[in-house]
Amino acid sequence: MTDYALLLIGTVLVNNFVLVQFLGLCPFMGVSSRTETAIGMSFATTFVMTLASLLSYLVTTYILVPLDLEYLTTMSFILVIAVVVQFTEMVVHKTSSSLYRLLGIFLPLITTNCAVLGVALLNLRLQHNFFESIIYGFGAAVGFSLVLIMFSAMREKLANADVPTPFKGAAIAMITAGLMSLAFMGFAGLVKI
Amino acid sequence: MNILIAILVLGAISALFGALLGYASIRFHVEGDPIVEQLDALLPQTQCGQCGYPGCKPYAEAVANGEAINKCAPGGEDTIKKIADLLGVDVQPIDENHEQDDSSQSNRPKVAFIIEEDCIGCTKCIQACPVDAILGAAKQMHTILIDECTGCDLCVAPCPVDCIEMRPTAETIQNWQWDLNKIAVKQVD
Amino acid sequence: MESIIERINQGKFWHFHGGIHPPEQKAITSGKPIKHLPLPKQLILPLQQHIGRQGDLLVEVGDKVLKGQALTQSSNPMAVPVHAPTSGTITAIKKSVIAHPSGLSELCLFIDVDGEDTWKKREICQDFSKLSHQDIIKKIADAGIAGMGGAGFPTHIKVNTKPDINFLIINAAECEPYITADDLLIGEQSEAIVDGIKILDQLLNPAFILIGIEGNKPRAIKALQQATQHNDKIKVCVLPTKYPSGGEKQLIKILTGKEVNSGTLPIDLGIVVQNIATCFAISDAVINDIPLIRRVVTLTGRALSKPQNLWVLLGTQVSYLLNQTGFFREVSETKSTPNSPPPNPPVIMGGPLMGFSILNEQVPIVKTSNCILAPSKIEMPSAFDNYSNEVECIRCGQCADVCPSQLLPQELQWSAKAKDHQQLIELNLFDCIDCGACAYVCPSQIPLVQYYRVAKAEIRQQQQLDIKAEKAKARFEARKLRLEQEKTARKEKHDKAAAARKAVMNKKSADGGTASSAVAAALARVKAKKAAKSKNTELPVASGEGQSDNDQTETSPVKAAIARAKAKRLAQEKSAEAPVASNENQKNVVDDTKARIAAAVAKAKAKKAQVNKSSIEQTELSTATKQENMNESVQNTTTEAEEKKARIVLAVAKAKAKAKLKRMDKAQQASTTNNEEST
Amino acid sequence: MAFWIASSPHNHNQAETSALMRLVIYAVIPGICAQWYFFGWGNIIHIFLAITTALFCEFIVLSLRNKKNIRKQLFDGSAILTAILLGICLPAIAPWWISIIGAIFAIVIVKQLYGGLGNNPFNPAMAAYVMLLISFPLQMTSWQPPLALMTIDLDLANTLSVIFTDFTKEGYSVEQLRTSVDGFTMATPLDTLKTDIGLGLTVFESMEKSIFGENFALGWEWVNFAFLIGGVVLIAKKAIAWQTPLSFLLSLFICSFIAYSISPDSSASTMFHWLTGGCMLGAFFILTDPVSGATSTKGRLLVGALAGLLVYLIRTFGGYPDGIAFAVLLCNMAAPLIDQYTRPRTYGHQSKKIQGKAK
Repeated sequence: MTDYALLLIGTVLVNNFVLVQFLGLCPFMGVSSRTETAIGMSFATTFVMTLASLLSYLVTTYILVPLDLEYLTTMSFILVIAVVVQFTEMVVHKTSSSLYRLLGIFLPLITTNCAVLGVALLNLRLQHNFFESIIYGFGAAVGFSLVLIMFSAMREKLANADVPTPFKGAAIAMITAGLMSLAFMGFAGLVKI
Repeated sequence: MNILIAILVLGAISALFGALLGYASIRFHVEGDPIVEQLDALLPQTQCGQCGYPGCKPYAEAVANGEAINKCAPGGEDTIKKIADLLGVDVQPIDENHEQDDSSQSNRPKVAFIIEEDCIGCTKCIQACPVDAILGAAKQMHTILIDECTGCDLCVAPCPVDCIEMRPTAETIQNWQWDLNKIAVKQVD
Repeated sequence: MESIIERINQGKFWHFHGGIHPPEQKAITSGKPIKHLPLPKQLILPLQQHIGRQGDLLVEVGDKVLKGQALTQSSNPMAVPVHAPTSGTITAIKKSVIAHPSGLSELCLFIDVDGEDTWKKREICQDFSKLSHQDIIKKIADAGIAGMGGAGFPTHIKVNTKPDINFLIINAAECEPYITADDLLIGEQSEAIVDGIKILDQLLNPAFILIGIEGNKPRAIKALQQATQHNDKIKVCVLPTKYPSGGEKQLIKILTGKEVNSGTLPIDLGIVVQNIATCFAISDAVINDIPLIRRVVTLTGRALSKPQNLWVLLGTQVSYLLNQTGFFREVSETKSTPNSPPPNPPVIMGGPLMGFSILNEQVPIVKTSNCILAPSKIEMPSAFDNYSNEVECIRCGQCADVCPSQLLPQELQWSAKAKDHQQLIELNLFDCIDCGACAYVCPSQIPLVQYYRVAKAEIRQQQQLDIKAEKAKARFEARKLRLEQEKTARKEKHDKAAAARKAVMNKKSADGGTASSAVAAALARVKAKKAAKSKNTELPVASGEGQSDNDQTETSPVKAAIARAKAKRLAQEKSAEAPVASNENQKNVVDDTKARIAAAVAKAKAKKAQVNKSSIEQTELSTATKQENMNESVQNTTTEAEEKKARIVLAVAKAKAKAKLKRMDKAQQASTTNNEEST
Repeated sequence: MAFWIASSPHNHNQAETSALMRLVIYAVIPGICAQWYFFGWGNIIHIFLAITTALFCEFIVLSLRNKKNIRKQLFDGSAILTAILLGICLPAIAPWWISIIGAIFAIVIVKQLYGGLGNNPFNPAMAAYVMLLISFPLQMTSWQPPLALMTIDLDLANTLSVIFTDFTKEGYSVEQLRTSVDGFTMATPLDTLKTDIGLGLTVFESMEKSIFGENFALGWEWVNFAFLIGGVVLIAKKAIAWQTPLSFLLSLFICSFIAYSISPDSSASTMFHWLTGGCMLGAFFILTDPVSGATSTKGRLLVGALAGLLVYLIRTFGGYPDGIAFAVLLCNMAAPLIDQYTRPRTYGHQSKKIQGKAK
């Protein structure tokens, strides 16, 4: 049990996908201009990442490995992720059309979010078992969401700041992300994995 | 043989997922596109047609179908920003062809004004007005319902005797914008 | 409720969040009695001195008026009349600078004072307890009483309310620094004030009457306690001194512990708040039949050599008051740099925290002016700065600590600078009471209140525009529907005509041109004509529908004009030719007469049109302002069923717009009355 | 006669931001004095270097941006305060370029790129410190022992020499300087304790070492105490909000108390946590930075508590001996979000529902 808790903390804070492993930067920059959108994106990504890591574990363990088809891993993972994203998109469209509009292109782009594929592949490489895979996927998503939401709140304030013209917009957002990354290095060594 | 298995497996997985998605698309089917209504609500409803569409609603429909968002001159930057927010696209500067000439120093909204001595009662402006804000009949002098006028400019061109002008509305204590600097300037003179 | 009274009896009160303790400076004027001034030479009376609408004029230039004579009247309940403060002659009715921060001009009556101060006929009422509610309310309304604390809400509306009132709160807090007008009024007129309160008691019949007064006015408190000692219902509540405890909402919170919900009025809690000076005006009006024509104004500040409270007639110009109290313009020292003019001294109407600086000395005193403050540079340096000392906000949060509405001023200014209206509304900008506490404490010296005011004005304007857009949309849709219907109607007509023609043709070809066919053809033609005619008559003249049908007639003025022009040109040509070609005289004469006849005919035609036009135009204009008429005319063109549909569409749109307008009005009303602040 | 038009309120309490900053600078002086007394001239030299660099950078940026009234902005005290805080945090015998790079980073990138005073989301001094710690771990951890434990006399001239040339006048290196009387290379008490616990020693055994002095940490305890006094003065003068330091110290106290009562052998005492490292400095001078912190009362309490927890976690489990700087940055990150969800209830608004960004 402690192991799982540590794994979760480790994934959320110490090896944060965005700020430490630098995965999933595209949506991190893209949908962080408003908190509302960021929260929506967080939920969608959490759902996708957890489900994708679970499904990809199942696909690997019960289909690819027994059939000796490991070389199809990436391909099948992409398939899995694409399906989960498509599914999520439909659900979001049905349940909240305003969120669907706000997320816009970024919702289908979760498919190409490297964090999602990263989770699936890292699960494989770190030889996580079924529960560990789920926790790892969930933790990565929670870490992503945490950082994304905090970042969006900061950016909302930054939107009105007197930033020098050349640094307006994405530039200052990148600098902010860099400073956040600095801060997250404080968690280094917190959990030894 | 291996290849065959691989193809079969991938095919099976794909078929499974495809079926799942197919079911989902029926289960979570969404009717219609409410975006037009939302867009329409953002537009200033002057019905001026400066965007090249016969009114605000048609333009909203066009935008929803991919028309450029920067063609609404009366709405200006503000409206463009709101539309961009709604659609999640970048803000564009207002289209030059649709820009309003802001040569007059006053930023107060304008309404049409009929110079009554000159009006010959031709009703041409009445036909042009998109919101029925001009009152009058053939051979009768026309008048503007100031409260209803959207300042769209459409009645100016058709007038054969050029008796319609766009005039800024008067500043009153009700609509005063707390511009203290302006007073200070006025007072130094 | 008993527990509230219990607490009050024990001298315990609630607290509101925040508040500040600026230097009081009340001692400048509190020691001296209220002085009566000689009559000024001229009075300027703005027609509107309160929130609501201005009344219709009852007088004209040149009229002699008597003291206390009503000068305006209106059937609109939100309008209160103004009265002549003394006898004299109306010399002008024109726009003049009024007491408003904008320094804009509004319609004012100019009265030349004759110095005789002749009263109109008055009916003094000895025993007001015999008067009916309606009589009292009428007296209050006719006396032109509007809240004298700040916002100037018509009093007769406030007191004409549903029966179960828990608390009548009399606001005597006067929390703004410098102002002592209420303080001295209470000290000198406590009996009359208590009479006024009794009148209100009779009207409203509240469970309790609480007089809220700050502890820094010992003499006024004593006078009130003496005057109310035989009345158990009235409780004099001595409050700790803190700005802005005189704000309506804040006072309610202090005295009763209740909060007025945002967007609602105190009356919803069963509470009515009246200013103490208003109570005096009520007693004056009901008992002595003196309309609201004078008030106590505090003339104070270190730039005055004789600061004092004065009885001032409404309409007195500030210059007169400043002269009476020895205003001296401070000589600006070395400060005047070449690019900035020497700073003019500020003169503030109202207190230092919520008052506004006036544009020039012509500004008249109105019903809501309680103080004229002329500070010296030493006591109020920030009022003299002609540049802003504003630096960036460091989010120290001191503003949030003092905000009596518990807003977040620092976030508000951040959003106000970014013009993020959505966010401003979410941060409850409209609960701001403009008290100025945040700007008073701001170490970055940001004019926070100014930012909020601008933002509020912008948001209000935006809301107006939204309503207008909604209306425009409805009208546009209605117009589209109408045009559509006209089009189908025309098409139908054409089809019918075509069918008839076809039928005739068919018959003709079949019968080989018999007489009956000719008759049928004629009949058909008549029918078609009739249809066209009825269509025409159906079209009213009001708005320009069916112009295409009327094209023929419409163009006649143009034709006339063209004819006239032609005739003119002909005549000109003629006169130019005349001396040269004498042999053509004969012919020319013929031409001349022809042209002259044509011109005359054209002129006559034009004249006829003119007369016609103007007569119809008059009937037109009277109805023009009513949108309903417009709609009716629109509906006339449609057939029964469609008419119904269009009417429904229109009605829905109208109702929507109206509802929104109403909501806005209400909110605005609420916010303005809440801003009423007794000081 | 026309009058001057101004917006109400016409009166002002005449407070100024620069006065506020000056007060904070005065309040930090006792701490600097204590530092000087126990650790020598090093920090004062670094403070001086950092101030010069900071003012220079600020001037350059403001000129480049064509700001009006540069003089006023330059001396509003904010840049000087940032430089002082950075100088205090640095190891006394770190090389000169450390404070210069730190000051440049703090002023140019963390402060001015965001638009200058009032706009920066991160505390400039702490961001610079973290940047230095990550980029130059060796220099940033070369702490000297308190003067009392040093074998070499570290006077002003020697300190200058070490900072600018890496060697004393006599030719001792930084490494040699760091060797104490009993022959060990010294680290901060927090560092020592962490290493010892890692080696399996109990807290009591570790605390025997000379660096801990008689109470908690030789020198450090007095430095912290001096900062505490300065902070209390600031709170009394209402220059800083009391909520953040209080909740921070309480949170740190509670965390360490729980750990201490569970296993006293492997956890330092609560007082040790309070009086070592940059605890008091962080509590009263850095976390209270209003620009990058939360603004509402509840928000401040929350930020303080979060910082306390983070400091404890990083000190006890993390890879760095002291976590103040990281905790501050992490709290800066969370502050806007916390602000959004801790807005106070406005007068006349009944429900205390969270006023998020719901449209």
